[in-house]
Amino acid sequence: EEARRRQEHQTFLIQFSFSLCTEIIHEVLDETIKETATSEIQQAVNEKADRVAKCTEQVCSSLVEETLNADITLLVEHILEAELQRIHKYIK
Amino acid sequence: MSKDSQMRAAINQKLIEMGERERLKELLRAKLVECGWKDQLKAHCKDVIKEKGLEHVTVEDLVTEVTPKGRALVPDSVKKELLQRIRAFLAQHATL
Amino acid sequence: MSKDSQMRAAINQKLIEMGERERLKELLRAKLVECGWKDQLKAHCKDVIKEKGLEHVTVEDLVTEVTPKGRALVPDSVKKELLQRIRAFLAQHATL
Repeated sequence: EEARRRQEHQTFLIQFSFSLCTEIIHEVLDETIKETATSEIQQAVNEKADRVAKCTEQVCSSLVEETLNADITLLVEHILEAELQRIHKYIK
Repeated sequence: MSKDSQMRAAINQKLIEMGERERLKELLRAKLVECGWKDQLKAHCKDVIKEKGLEHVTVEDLVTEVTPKGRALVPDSVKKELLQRIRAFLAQHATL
Repeated sequence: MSKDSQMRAAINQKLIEMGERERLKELLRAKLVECGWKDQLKAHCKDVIKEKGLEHVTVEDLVTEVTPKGRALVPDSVKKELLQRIRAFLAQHATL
């Protein structure tokens, strides 16, 4: 009877060990997967926000640059034209 | 309550009381980092986000998507080591 | 195409599509007049012409000569206002 009881207990412990092992693995995996998914999404959101901010600044700079280049050329042309006319008038 | 469930409840209680359950979880977390599982999981998350587009993925979607692979990627050696440690604890506390 | 150039292209596309890019340029021009940039630059051009002599100055020379100062003279507040306006526009109109 004692041997039978001991055998039963051993079988119980083996089963218990397996089920506890599976339970702990699932628990840790679920927690870790949730944490990782949350932090990866957050990281992707932050990276995107940084990229949008950086690219917006670059677009703004190129817009300023483009406008300045065009306007400076125009301004220079007008001034040179006006100066030339002034000189012509003076010579005449 | 059957004898088995009584025993199960008693051992679980003891595992928690002695802090062993938390230690087992900590051990597993450390092993998952050590064996590269966590890096693989991160990479898989990044792939899914890239593939679906950030604006089309919620945390829940991502969890659902990566869980099967996450489970499959746990090395047998890690599972065995955990099981070994559980058995050793139970053997050491034979009165349980 | 890199992610950055894709993003810049998407922002530009949105600005052009809705006519905002032209409006922003107009706004910038108005601000440059308002803050005295145009007058300062005109005076600088005249100084250069006076210094070098009209007969020795071409449009290209003068543009090359005055552009650095022209850039430097744009007040930070004007650049900031423009950037703010682009940000507000994107927040309102674009899913990037």
